[in-house]
Amino acid sequence: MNYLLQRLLSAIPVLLGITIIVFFIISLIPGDPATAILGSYATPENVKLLNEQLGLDKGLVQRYFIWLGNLVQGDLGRSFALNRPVLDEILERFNATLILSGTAFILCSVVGVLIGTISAFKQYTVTDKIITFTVLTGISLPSFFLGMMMILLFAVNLQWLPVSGMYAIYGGGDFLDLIHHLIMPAIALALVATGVVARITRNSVLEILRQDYIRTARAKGVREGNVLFKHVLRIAIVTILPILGLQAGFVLSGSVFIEIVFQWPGVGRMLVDAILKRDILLVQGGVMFVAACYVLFNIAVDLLQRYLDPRIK
Amino acid sequence: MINFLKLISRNKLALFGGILLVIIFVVSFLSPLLPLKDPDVIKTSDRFLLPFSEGYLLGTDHLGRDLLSRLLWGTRLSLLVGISAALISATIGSILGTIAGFYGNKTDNVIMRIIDVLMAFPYILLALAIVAVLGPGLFNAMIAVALVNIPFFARNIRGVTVTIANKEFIDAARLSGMSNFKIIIYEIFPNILPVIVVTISTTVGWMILETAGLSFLGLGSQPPQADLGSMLGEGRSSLIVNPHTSYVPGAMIFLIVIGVNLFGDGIRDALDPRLSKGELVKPQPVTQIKLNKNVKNNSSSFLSVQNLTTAFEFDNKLHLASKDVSFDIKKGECLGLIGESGSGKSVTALSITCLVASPPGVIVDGSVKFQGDDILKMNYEQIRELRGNKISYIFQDPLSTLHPLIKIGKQLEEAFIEHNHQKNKEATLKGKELLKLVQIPNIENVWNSYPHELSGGMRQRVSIAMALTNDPELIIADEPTTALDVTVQAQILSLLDTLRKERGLSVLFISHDFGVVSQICDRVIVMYGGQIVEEGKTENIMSKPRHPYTSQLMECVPHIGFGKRKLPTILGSPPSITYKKEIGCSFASRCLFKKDNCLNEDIKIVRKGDSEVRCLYPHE
Amino acid sequence: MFRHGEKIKKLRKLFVSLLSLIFITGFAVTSNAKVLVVGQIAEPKSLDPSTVTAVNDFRIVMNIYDGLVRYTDGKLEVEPALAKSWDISSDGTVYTFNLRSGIKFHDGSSFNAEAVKFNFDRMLNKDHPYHNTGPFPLSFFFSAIKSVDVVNANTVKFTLNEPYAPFLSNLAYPTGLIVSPAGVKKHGKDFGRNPSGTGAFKFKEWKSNERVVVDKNSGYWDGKAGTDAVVFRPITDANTRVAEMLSGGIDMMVEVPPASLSKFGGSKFSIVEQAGPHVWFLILNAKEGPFANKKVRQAANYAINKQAIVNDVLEGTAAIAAGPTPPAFAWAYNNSLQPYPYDPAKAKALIKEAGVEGAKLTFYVTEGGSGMLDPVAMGTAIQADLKAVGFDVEIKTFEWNSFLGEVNPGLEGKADMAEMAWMTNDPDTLPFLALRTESWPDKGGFNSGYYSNPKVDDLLNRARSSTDQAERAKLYQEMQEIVQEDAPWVFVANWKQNAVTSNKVSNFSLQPSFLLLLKDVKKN
Amino acid sequence: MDILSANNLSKFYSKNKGLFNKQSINLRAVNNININLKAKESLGIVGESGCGKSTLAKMLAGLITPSSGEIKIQDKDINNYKKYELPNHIQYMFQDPISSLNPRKTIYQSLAAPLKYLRNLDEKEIEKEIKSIIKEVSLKEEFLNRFPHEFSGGQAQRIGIARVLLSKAKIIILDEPVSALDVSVQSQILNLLNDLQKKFELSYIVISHDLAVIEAICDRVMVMYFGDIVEKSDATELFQKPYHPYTNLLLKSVPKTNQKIKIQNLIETELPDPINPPEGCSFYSRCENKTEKCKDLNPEETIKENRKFKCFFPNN
Repeated sequence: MNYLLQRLLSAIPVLLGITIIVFFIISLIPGDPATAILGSYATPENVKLLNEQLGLDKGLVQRYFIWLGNLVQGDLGRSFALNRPVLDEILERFNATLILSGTAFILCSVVGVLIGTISAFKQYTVTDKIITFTVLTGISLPSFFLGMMMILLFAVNLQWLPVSGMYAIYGGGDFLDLIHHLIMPAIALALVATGVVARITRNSVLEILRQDYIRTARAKGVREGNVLFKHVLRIAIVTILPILGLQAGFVLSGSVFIEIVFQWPGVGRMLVDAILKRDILLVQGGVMFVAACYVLFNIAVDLLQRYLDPRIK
Repeated sequence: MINFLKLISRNKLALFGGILLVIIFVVSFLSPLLPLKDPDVIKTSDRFLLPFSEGYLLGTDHLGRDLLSRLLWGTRLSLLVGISAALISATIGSILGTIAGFYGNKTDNVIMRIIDVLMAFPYILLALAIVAVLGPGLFNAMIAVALVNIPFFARNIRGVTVTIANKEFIDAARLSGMSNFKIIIYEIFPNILPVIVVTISTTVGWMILETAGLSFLGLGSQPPQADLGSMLGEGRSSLIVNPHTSYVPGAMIFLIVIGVNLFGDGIRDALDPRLSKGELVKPQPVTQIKLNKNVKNNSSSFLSVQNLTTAFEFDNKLHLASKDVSFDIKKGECLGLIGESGSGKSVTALSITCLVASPPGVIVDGSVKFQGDDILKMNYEQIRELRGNKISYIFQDPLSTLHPLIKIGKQLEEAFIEHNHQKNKEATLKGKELLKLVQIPNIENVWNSYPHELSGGMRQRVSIAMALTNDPELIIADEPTTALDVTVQAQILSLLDTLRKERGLSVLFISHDFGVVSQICDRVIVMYGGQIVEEGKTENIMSKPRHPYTSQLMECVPHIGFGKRKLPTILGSPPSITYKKEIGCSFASRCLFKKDNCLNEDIKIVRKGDSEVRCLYPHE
Repeated sequence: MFRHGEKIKKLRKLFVSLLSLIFITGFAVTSNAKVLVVGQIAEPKSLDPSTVTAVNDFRIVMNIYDGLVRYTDGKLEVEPALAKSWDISSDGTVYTFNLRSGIKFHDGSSFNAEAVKFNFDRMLNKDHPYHNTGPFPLSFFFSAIKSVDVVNANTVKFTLNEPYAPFLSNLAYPTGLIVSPAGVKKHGKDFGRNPSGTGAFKFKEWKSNERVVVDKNSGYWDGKAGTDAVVFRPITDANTRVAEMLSGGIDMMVEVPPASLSKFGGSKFSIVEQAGPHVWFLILNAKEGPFANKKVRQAANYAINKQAIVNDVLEGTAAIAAGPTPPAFAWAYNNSLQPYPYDPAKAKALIKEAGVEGAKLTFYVTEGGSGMLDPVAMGTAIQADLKAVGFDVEIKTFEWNSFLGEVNPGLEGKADMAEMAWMTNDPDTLPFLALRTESWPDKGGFNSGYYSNPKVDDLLNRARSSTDQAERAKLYQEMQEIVQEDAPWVFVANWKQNAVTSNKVSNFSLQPSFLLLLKDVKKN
Repeated sequence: MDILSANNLSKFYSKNKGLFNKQSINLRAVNNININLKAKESLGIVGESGCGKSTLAKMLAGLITPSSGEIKIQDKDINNYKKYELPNHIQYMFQDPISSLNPRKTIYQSLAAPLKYLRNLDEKEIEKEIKSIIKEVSLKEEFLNRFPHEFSGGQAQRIGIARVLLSKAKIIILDEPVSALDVSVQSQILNLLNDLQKKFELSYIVISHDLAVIEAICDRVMVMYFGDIVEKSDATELFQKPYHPYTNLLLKSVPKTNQKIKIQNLIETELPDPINPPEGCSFYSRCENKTEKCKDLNPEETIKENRKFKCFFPNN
């Protein structure tokens, strides 16, 4: 409990650092939000007027602290470009990102660990070689390219799966419909991470198999299946957990591309647009949200690891 | 360097990756010299020609430009960008990581917090923002990709640096008068360099993908310049109608990245010392058995080991670890196996139930008859039934031989459940009974503890209890007290001795310590260089060693009560395991009584007085 | 070991059945006959018509709201809508509209003269209590309005500062659509997310990045809509949009990428085309650099192979532009105008004459934007053409909004040329905002290339205040000739907008106004 | 005169109890120890694992900063030495001979470091010195261009000794100098150390858990238990006549080749909790001679018959 609090508190400077970096980098981007709001008809005069209205004529540091003050009160401000409270927009989209990245993450963890373990346990067999090759292929393809290819094959040519979106426009909306829409983007997103996890799992399982306690288990006459599931996997998961924490970040980042290709209504595409439109408050809010999730997730991973590995205390 | 190339080429996939990369590199870097069309010349009437069209080997793109030419020029650019980005982030990341890892404390804290911040930021958005600030263009995209990857390198290198900074040779360097800066440059850097190289080799592919991703978002190279990412981006707008414009750059990215990955794996493997030691090969549940000849073993002893020869196979050469080892153990007897490191004593002990890690272990000869059946002729299931059941083991360091993440209780129950097909309840009862037997106080507490929560002595008692689970008939104890303090050692030895006598167990006791062996063994075997050199009753050997090795070794063990003095020694050091066939006495080079014919032929073991000795000139 | 094997077999079975389950549900998705799904190019910014500027947003709001007037089907002429009729004072400064009665907004409130006044006051009057629901970037369309007065519940009077010819046309533009005052009062700044108008469809839901759904307005004054509902799906990626169209995920898409048109040739789809008032051009920096010389500007017009761009790069979805005014404004277009021919030799000669051979040029290109067609490919082709006549052109690409941020303040000191495209509702708008001396960027206009010709200024000012169309036409035609000769721009293309519909969709046509009207569309 | 002396030397490892608990936990490693070493003397420190002997050794060598107390070398506080001057006076030899050599440097490179940085010799002198010292430790010159992993433990330990000697320091701390070596090699190294001590007039502090090793090489012995010195004595006397019950237990526990195992009483073998050290004698729970007094009072150093120990009820 104490540890949890400590970890949560230690996340604050990290989050603060993120806000500073986001705020100042975005402010350095040439052009301004007023141009984006006014569109093609933005005259320099109107732009100046609007910037004043939006409070953008104030100093950078001053604006940052105003924002920070509001944040503490739970107010993320209003998006310039969407003319809508940032929090509303993020909450509406974040759900979708969470579903996509979450599924991809679970997919990459479960499948990655599983095939990595199988691959190690069947080292140098045909199974091992097939897995190794598949994994290599997976980590060598850009996810967006893969996504495009999948659309072409499964959606356009074979018409097995829907091209894009999260729910069917009509009739859908239930869980199966979601799964149906999720298959391609989740797989495209998970593939690289799965490959990475599988490779690392394979290596660490091989290393674990050399450990003295595995010899002890074998000397006790433990069946190989149990050696694998009770002894090897236990340790493997503990060693792979931090890697999984890192992969969560990669998956979250990769979802930007996937959301674009599959028109997934998530936060990634929104943030890309927001950065390009210099919608500072939306970027700030969105990135804070994503980063906070990542940080929280990693705290959860840490806690899980402490739970699984009693040696850490 | 040549060695390194050899190591890489041993791995066929890495070789394939390397060749693939070399071809791509050579062709793309020669593209200015090749008879290619100008990659930027537009001929809109020839747009979207398919591959193998006349004059266009790979077809044309949406403006009628030659795809082959653009592909090669683009590859050149993408490779340059990917490699430069990797080098930039490796340099900065490694410097940060090394500083954080070496100095630790506050420096570490500050740097790592910053790294945390950068890592929590979805990298692609960070890259996007950086490009937006710097303006579009391939160079800026490269800078952005390099920057966002710095945290990755810094984290990796920091981890390695921390490990190295805690090594003793760093303290040694400090004692040699080196300043921190010099230590980082001369001591740490050479050791992290391989890690940096490996990380670079595995990330170049990733960087190329990332730059392609930025180009995909339209922030990469500026027209008409071609790089693989922007080609893919351009091709994508006509993906459905003219997929070849996407396939061509897509396939090239795939080939480069797969080449980099395969080759990177090769480099990693070649630089990883564990691989050459076979540490990343899965050990089989049973040692590989490749018997050369059928050893006759008519012994009716409880355990009879005949001509047991176990080798380690490296580079297709057999390094013999134990040679022609033969001995019997009677029911209820405690046999000591004594020898220095590399004498083959542990290998012999593990070979009895085929527990030598394989690869590299191979049992090449011999017979191990246990209660009339030859273990070396059994299948895996039969051997498994013996292990932990009729024959059980106690190993040296209980911290590494007990599973660190499983509670003591669970580990104790396991052997019972595996062999009796009974449920947890009986197993728990049995386990607790055993803990009582090995005189563990506070059983409930220990039952729910993890190994690291117990002291060394406690852990070793747990190991003993575990070995006793299924009422074994033979216990093989491999240096069970070596890692313990003397006071604890005395207790463990006493416990083992009591249990053995109470239960009529046979024990094979392996040790390097004459004192320990003589305290509990009935009979002693002395091993040297993989062979048995002397065997006999404990008191006979202790009082009257026949083999020069035994006698010299006993002399140079320091005993208490003789004060500060010059100690008797044996010249040289024990032989290491090699694949070379050596004739004659393996101790001859260190022997004080060596004669010319000692090296002429292999020496047989012969009876001398109460003992058996492998020596032409044993002590009288 | 054996038991373990069995376990694996069982798992495999489970996995296979799970997979098949997922795929079977996939085939079960069939489209609902009465709902039309439209593939949009982007997420709308807002559904408050007064605040939006993008054609993409117009396509939705046109179906939710009505204006006082509207464009006649298939033409750029104005006809009555919420106003039954109107009178214009002889000096052209007072417009009096007679409104239809009994019309209700979707939220149940009544449409009347007060509502009209509310709408324009909100946009134009800085002190209006709901002015803060803006900004209203296109309010300058109505900057000529001095006051809006309620005569009675069904009569409203607009008083202008001066005669302003495009006024009615501007009223028909989306910026002139009438929103529900009750809705604005209720939702304030969030009205754009909770729109309420009088249109043929009423707003139902908006899920970010997923869809905007509008339902049939069964009480619509001008007949009921042909479909029960329309779903607008934002699909930013053109490729995905095409894939959705091919796989039946959407019934209709607009702005079809030229390269993929050939995929829609079969009987399953039909392609709809319509030329509109669009012009795609290059702004040339007439203030400094090589293009300060008229000869060099003309040379650029000769050097660029517009034929190749229009026929190949754009696959025939556009025609060569001859001058600043698109032919879609038929009454104002100068038919005698001939486009600059593709003549690199002549271009070279002119360049030589001007003594700027081998000049280095900076060319601003955007990645995409409203009406920009295929800007990167077109820019690359132009770059190659200019290279052929000896110019060394460096392209800088920008995302649309950054691009506007760079170009609108003027090219001086930054670039020699920039891509641009305009879609307007009146022949006045583009030249008035982008060719006059008074519309240089520092004076609040869009003349980013600093073109200046007093003759043109005069012609435009006169045309704007005339209420006689024949006279206006004459003035515009003269202006076109002068501008073509002066070549402040490279005139490249006039777009024929296109759309693809599935064969289930009928009774659909595109409007020259570029607006998307879906009321009469049926889906079988 | 003492060449090295340490007074009231302590080392605590502190750790905050928690985020909101400013009170910190002190892990006791070394507690208030006094040591003195005379020139040309070898002093042994013996104790079981976890008793703090390695921490003590590293503090003396300047590798760990003490929590309190002072260390003087040649009567000068070590804090008053210039930054890289200390290694000229005191050196430390590591337990694991291989891991104390940089795996990526040749032996020559490793040996050259102290000459270059501590003694500022030029290349020629360095080569000369290395060649001569390599003979002293009975290694061949051809070894110089090899890497550490090519050596056996015994050879590597000779290299370690050579490096220590090259610094010209007179005080050498030997941390478990032979425990990683095979029995047949142990005695070679011990003899070498004895010879070198005479030849170069060195002073040794030898740390070991092995009483026999200590006896073979040391003039004086200190027995350490739970961060404290419980007995100090001349080596010969100590091994013949241990006063402290702990010393006695250690001696008794050493297995001897000429006797069978005795049944041991299962008395407590655990060390006390270093976070909560006991009030009284830290050896109380394992002691054969304990009384109630020992539980509450920590014995001070007592001198009896020229022997120093911390016990109320000594043996003999």
